[in-house]
Parts: sequence; structure tokens; C-alpha cells
Amino acid sequence: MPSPVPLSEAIAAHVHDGDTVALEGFTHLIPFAAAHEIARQGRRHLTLVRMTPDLVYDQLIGLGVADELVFSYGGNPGVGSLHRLRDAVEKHWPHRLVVHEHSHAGLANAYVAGAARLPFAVLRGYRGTDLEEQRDIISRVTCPFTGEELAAVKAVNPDVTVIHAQLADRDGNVMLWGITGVQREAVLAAERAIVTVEEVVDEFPEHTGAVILPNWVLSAVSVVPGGAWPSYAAGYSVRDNDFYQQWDAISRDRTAFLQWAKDNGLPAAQEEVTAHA
Amino acid sequence: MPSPVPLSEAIAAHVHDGDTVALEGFTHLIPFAAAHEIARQGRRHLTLVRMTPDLVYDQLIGLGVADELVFSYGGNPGVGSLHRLRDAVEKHWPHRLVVHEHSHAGLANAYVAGAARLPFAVLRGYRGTDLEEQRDIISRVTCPFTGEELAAVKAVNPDVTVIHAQLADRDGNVMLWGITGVQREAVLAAERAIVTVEEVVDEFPEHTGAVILPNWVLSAVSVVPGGAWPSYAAGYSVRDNDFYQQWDAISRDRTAFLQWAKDNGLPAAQEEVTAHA
Amino acid sequence: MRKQDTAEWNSADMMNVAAARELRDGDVCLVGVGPPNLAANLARRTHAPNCRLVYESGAIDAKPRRLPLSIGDDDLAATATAVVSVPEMFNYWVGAGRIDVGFLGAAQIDRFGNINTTVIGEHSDPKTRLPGAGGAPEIAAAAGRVIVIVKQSPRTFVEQVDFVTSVGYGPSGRERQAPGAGPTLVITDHGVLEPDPQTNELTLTRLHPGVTVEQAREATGWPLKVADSIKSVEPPSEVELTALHRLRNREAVDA
Amino acid sequence: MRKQDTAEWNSADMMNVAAARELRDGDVCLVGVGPPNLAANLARRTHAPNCRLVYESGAIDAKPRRLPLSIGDDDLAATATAVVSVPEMFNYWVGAGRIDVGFLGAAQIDRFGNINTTVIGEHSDPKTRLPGAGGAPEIAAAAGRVIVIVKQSPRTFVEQVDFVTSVGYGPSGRERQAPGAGPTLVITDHGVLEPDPQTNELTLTRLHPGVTVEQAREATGWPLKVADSIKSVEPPSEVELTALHRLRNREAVDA
Repeated sequence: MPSPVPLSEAIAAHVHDGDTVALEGFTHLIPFAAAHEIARQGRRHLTLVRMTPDLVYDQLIGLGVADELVFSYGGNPGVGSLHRLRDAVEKHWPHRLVVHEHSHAGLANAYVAGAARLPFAVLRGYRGTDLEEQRDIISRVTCPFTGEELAAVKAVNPDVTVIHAQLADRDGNVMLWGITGVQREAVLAAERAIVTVEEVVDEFPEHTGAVILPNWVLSAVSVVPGGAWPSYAAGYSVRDNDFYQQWDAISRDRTAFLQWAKDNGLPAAQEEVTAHA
Repeated sequence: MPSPVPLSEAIAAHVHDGDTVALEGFTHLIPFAAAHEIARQGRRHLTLVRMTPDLVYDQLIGLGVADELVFSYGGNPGVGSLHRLRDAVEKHWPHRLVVHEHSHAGLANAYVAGAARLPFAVLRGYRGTDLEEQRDIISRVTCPFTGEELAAVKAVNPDVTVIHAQLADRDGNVMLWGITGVQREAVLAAERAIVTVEEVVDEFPEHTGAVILPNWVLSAVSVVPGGAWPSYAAGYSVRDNDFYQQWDAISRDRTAFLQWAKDNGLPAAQEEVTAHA
Repeated sequence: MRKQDTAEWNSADMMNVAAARELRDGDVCLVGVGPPNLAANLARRTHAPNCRLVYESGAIDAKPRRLPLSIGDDDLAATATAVVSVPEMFNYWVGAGRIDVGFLGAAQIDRFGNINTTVIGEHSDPKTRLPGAGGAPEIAAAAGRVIVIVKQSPRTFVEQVDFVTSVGYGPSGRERQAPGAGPTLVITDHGVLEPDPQTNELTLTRLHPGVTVEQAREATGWPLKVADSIKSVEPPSEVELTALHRLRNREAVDA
Repeated sequence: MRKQDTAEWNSADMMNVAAARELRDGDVCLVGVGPPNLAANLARRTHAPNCRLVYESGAIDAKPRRLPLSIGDDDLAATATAVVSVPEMFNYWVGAGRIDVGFLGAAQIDRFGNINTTVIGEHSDPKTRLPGAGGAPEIAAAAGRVIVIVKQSPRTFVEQVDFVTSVGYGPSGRERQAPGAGPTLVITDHGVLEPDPQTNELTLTRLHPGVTVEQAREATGWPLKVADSIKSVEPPSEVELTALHRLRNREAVDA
């Protein structure tokens, strides 16, 4: 049962090359510090799952950590493109990135099915869209009562899910509140789960809308104050909107990106290769 | 948009003869006062839906309000049988009661499908049980990705759902906490929803695990302090376990039951008929 | 009072104590009303203080200070680590296989552990209407192991159940298709039955103090299979009896 | 600066103001990033103070004090009546048809209102990788009515979209199979297009001040159908412009 461990230990123990890894957090509570630790430890060939890749996966993709991406919206919210994601898909830099894409409703329900250990979920959606051509993850089922045809999505069950939360208690139970996104489902869908938290408290406060995860569904808890920066943790920090703006310029250019990686001690797969190949 | 109305008005406006009516609340927050008002107004031919019929439906069934029952566990928790339910099913008193029965997982998911306006839900369950013989409400679907066969339940969409909650605010939004059961789904699955509350407040307090329902998904809110008795409202009352015990004796005997109905101003379909027919 | 009853304890006590002993510290245990509630809370107050109680009302890691009278008691929500909705409980926790041990009761049980809690007689026109399924079918399917607690009698231990509410090992013992191991123990007021490793037929493997194999056979509606080397169950200890009586009296303990 | 721009306002202002005007007081409106966010909050600060803002991040009845910079801003959660999980938002609120008005953007749109926000070129090897679907496919299907906000140009208003991310009225305008009414309005920097009542072909029905039909035709990648009696859109009022500029400057107002 998890008493706090250093983040480096948690990542080393639970995130392996080739794993399917979900880092969740919808704008809020994005586990950036854990993502950087994954990169720092040189993980490769990951399949990354996340509704909104956001800067956190733009960074990992640019660093060459991922071979595949499962996602539903790949923009820099309010700013524009995710340039590293685009470069990987359009120009295969640093290498080719295979994408599997959902709508938000589809990927949210894929996690729901995963959390329930069901092989698929049913939803209203996708009908008539070209997203349906990805038949390995999006299909149809017929209602046995009404004959209506509905969309089906294949369950997502990550090897490991990583989230950031506000609090752990002394027993290693975890609490998050504010916009809680799909974190409950992402944790419960995973084989293993790692949580970074702002702090450890004796007793949880009352928060309407909070999600509490008991310690026995978690593999490791690490105390990482500010672990969501430049995203935010409600009650602890605000979103660093300036960094989200700045990232546009950093990420647009391979050299600038590699310099950013170097400055932050993050090994890049392509750092030895000519930047503007 | 609902500013509080008297309960009698809410029931008169929204509960009609022949309706499918769900009164939800899992041990906690059972809307007894609303149920009694439904009986007082002489509603007939209802299809009653509820996971645990409990005393609240034992009373309505004995009074002759219901023609059909959709449920998943029909006992007096910790005490024994629901004698009025048994008498209706076994001896057709006061008239025959048609039952449609689920497991808890099945009926909970039928509400989930109803809340999502999906025609059915998928779950792990029912396989090999005789409950599957109710093919109009329980069937099977095959996963389009893995070929695995799973249980399917038909959605439940009540004409009206009634719940009891702790609080409404001045705008008619509603908050409940503690054991919240399937109330969120039951309200969202219904065409109309009525909520009785303990009190109206200016602002909701923080409560981890609370469910908040915005006023625009509700048809009426009525202030009925103690409206869950002999069940309870966390923070306001405790369960009247003595009444649950006493009900065993009252309900076991038709004459005693009719006397109880008379004493409480509840018209019984069979009050003119010989009690021990 | 049955033959094995003593001044200190009776067969119901023995049944509850025997059930409690089967819980291991750290087990995630789904608790229903009645004897399971008593057994799980007894375990928590004796040898398995870190046994995790989950109630289908949504309470996860409930630490009730008194024996709860229903599975929806306020004390469960107030002391739980988390309270989730009923759909979430069944989808993400029970159905997903997060329960190590599920307890079930039975109105009828057959030799392959199939259980009826629905009706005696025909479903459409029953002689006796029983409470119905509740959480049992999915607990029976998905819990890591299932412990049935039921008093033994020819009316209850029947050749064929009138209605299959919860599946044990299927009609001939070979049809089980479910993630969990099924009813690994049936604890009665006579002793303990376990499925035969080959055939899944419930086999008497342990006897409570003072009970004979002959009594157990007489209380069974089919020719009861008895293990070659049958074991004796230890009588309830002083500690177990004290904890049990305190629970029944609804005395509070510090959680 | 386009022809119709003035010192007081430009075509982007006009587009946002025109979109805001389409919201009615009391509408439940699902708001995404960018222009929809601006339009919905503008409506709330002008003629539709009781317009209910729902964000796909889970915030229901959000009353942001400043223009949120993302759909996951803390201000949304802090001011919302309720915050629900993302699966619940899509299943119980969007998919269930509880949204009156959904706003969508587009990288490409065709004459039947089908929208591409996924790729330019082939999906497996795209020329331009766009952000993808987000909440759009289900909003397009389930919202009571859909308002598309998009600048008009031949690159955007195309004969055929490279990828159908969100369905309008289907390839020939007759294939729509969805609970909502579909894209009832397409608001551009030139004017407003509405589906023809018979054929569902997007038809120019209103022009913004200073814009000509000819300009609108030139900005459209197919032979644009124009309504017989085309209407003129009222220019932005002083009140609208003031509110718009305050929003853009992220000035706080009392919620």
C-alpha cells in the first residue's frame, strides 16, 4: 500500500518501454512533472493515451518517447497547433507517430469500458463520420430491444495511468477536485496507477465534486508540489497561460525545441541528429 | 423554472394515472412523503420502478396504486419480507401485480442507459441465471471487437422520477449527499422530475460526494422537512429502525394494514372489500 | 436449541464465527445485510482489522462504529474512504472484479452452488415470493471468491433450485463462465462445504463441534458427498464470542 | 482590413456579435474554445443573461467572471452550479440531447454543412494535421441546433471536405440520422448561411454590413446559393461592442 515514494522511483518501477501509458487531466491537473520524469528516464516506444494531448504530449512526442498516440483533441487550447505532434505526423520527426483518434465522447467511453473491465462501450455518436473508418477501435452494435444501431468503442486499458491530484492522506488515499475530467475512469481502467499530489494531509476537507481514490487501487503516490505546472491545481496554482503562449514559438522550431529539452535536462531521441533534417 | 411549490401541487401536476413512476433513494432519502401524497390523490395503474421497493412501495402496492413493479431487491432490509408486495404477487391482493425484475447491477444500468437516452446498457452479469428469461428487459449483445457475449438491459425512462434531497437553493437547484444511490440517473432518465427537500438555503455548503442537479432538469421542488421518514436524510435525521420493525406486524395482516392506511388518511383500493377475502 | 449448542454459543454463532475466520487481513469484502454483515464486521474486530468493507450502497472502505442495521446506514457513508453511486459501484467495482470476497445468502442452494433468492414455485405465479436478486448475481460472477452463509435443511439444500438467481458452477457443475472462482465455501450451521476440485460438487469438508456427518446428511436434500478426511472446526473463542455479542448489541467501538 | 471593417469594428467582431445574437435567454449552450466562447459569453453579458453555459470539461451553468482562456479554467468550475466528469458530460448531457445550442468551428465545411477538423489530405499521411474531433461529432449530432462560426474562404468552404469529422446533412444533404436539427446557421465574416428547407443546401440568407453577394460568392469554393430576398445584418451596437471589447480584455464582471 502506497506511502509516498520519490517520483523517480514510482516511474522507474511502473512505467516500462513499450507500455501503453495514459496521463490524464482535462486542462486542470495535468501531470507534467511525471511526464518529464518519464522522458528523463529515457522511456521509448510508448503508446500514449490522452483525450487532449496538450503541451504535455507535444513535449513527449517531440522527445521521441512515443510510437503511437490515442487521443481526441490535439490542439494548444486557445493558442493553436501542437507543432511537435504535427511534425511527427506530417514529417515523421523525430520518427513516425501512428495515431488512433476518437471524439471526446468516444475516448471518454473507452475509458469507462476499461474501468468496468468491459470490452466495449456503447454511445450515441460517430454515425456518418470518417472516424468510423478506424474499425479496430470504432464499430457499431445493434440494440437487442429496439433494433437501433449505435456506435461502439473498444475499451482502453492502459498498462499505467498517471494523474496529478491535490491531496493524499496518511494512508495514501487520494483526493482531487475542481474539473476532474476522466481521471477516475483512467485510473480504474489501468493495470497500475501513479498519482503525484500537491501535499499530504491528515484528513481530507469537504469538496463538492471531489473524486477520492482508495489506496488499494493505486500503485504509487509521490508528493510533487507544482507537479501540474504549466497547467494548474485548483486551490494551489493558476494556469500559466503565458507558458502556453510561449510554447507555440518553442515548439514551432525543431532547434528551439531541442534547446528547450536540453535546458530542462530532457534527453531527446533526435538531439544528435541535425535539427532541420 | 422551479421555485418551491406545495407537494400536493407538484404531484397533481406531474403524476398521472397510468404513469411509470420511479421513487428512488437507496435506504437513505426515500421520498415517503411524496409517495403518500401520490396515494392520497388516488393515483391508480402506476408502473412503479425502484431498486429496493422497501416499505415505501409495500405501502403503495397495498393501497392498490400499482399495476406493475420494476425492481431488484424486495425485502424489508434487516427485518424480512415485504408482506404487501408478497400478498399482491402471491394472492393478488388488492389485485394482481405484474413484476419485472432485475439484479441491482441490471436496474442501475437500465437507469444509466435511460439517463443517456440510449436504448440499452451493457454489463457483466446475468449469464446463466433465470432472470435472463425476461427477454423483453434482459438480453445479450456481442462485443464487435472481441466477440465476447455480454448482458444487455433495456433502458428505463420513467414518466416521472421523485426523489428527496437535503437542500435546494433560491434558484431551485438541488443538492443531496451521503449515500446518493441511483438518484442522479433516475432523475436524468425521467421525462419529469419532482424533488422534495429538507430546506432551502442561500448557498450550498461543500460536501464531498454530493450530487447537484440544476433547476432546468427538474419540474418541481417542494419543501418537505422530514419527507424521508421513516428513512433518513443524512445531517437531518436518523433512520427510524423501530418503524421498519413495526411495519412487519402492520403489513403482515390486511386488517392491520387497512387500519394503518385509514389512520394516515391514505385511501385504499380495497377498503370497502372484506379485509380477509 | 440444537445438539451442538452450549450455554456460551449456539449454531448461528458458530456459523458467523466460521465465516468471519475466512476473511484475510486486507481482503476487499463486499458485505450484504444479515449474517454477512455480522461476519465481515466480526472479522474486522478480531483477526482482520484491515479487511476492507465495501457495501453495495456505494460505501468503500466503510469502518462502521456499530453494526449497521442496513447497507445504507449513515454510519457507512460517514466512515467510508469514498462513497460512490450505485451504478459506479456495480460497474467499476463489483463488475470490474475489484472484490476479493463476496458473501451471499440463499433460500435454496443446489449441489453445484447455484442459488435461488427469487421465488419458490413458478416465477409468474409463485408460491412464495422471495426478495429477489439484489447484488447477488454479479457478486456471484465477479467476486474473487464467494462465501455462502446459509442454514442447512432439506428445504434449503435442494436437488434443484426453483429459480437460478445466482450461478455457482452451473446445472451440472461445469457451466460456470465468469471471472471469479465461484462459491469456494458454503458455511452452514452444521459445517463447511467446498466444491470438489474435479466435479465442483459441494462436499462436506468440515464439521462444527458437536455435529455429526449423519446430521449434516439429514439436513441435505441430496445424497451429500463427504470428504474422506473431514476436519473439525474450532469452537468460537472467548475473543470471538465477546466481539460477536458486542456487535449484536450494537455497542460502539472506535473505528 | 476588409472592406466592411470600420474604425469601430471589424469583420471578426461582426461575426462574433452575429453569433451571440442567435442565443436566446434560457438556452442551454455548449461552449467550446475560440469564437464560440466569445459569442456565448457576449450573449450572457447582453441580451441573454440567463443563457446557460455548459463546457465539455464538465462545468454546468458556468458563470465566468472573465472570458475563460480554456474550457478547463478554474473560474468555470468555481462558478458552475455543478461540475461533472467528462464521461457524464458526454453521456448524460450532450448525448442525451440536453443541449439546446452547440457552437462549432471548421477547418473545412461543404455545402451540406459537413465539417472537417481532422486532416487536410489523407488521414494516414496528412498534409496538415488538424486538432481533431474533440466534442464536435456528438455536439453536431445531438444539440438541438448547431451554429457554425467560421471565416469564409475558398480554402474553407470546399466542394468536398477531406475528412468528415462532424456530420451536417450528409454527403447529398439527405443522409442526416441524428436527434438534433443539425447546422441551422453558419455564421461567417461575410454573412449568414442557412440550410435550404427542401434540400439542406447552405444558402446565403443574410449579409453583414458592407459585404456584397459577389464577395460572398468569391469566398465560397462552390457555386453559392443565395436567398431570393437576402437580409442585411444590423451592425454591432455600441452596447455589443463595449461588451465584446471588455471580454477580449478579460475584464471581470460580476457574475
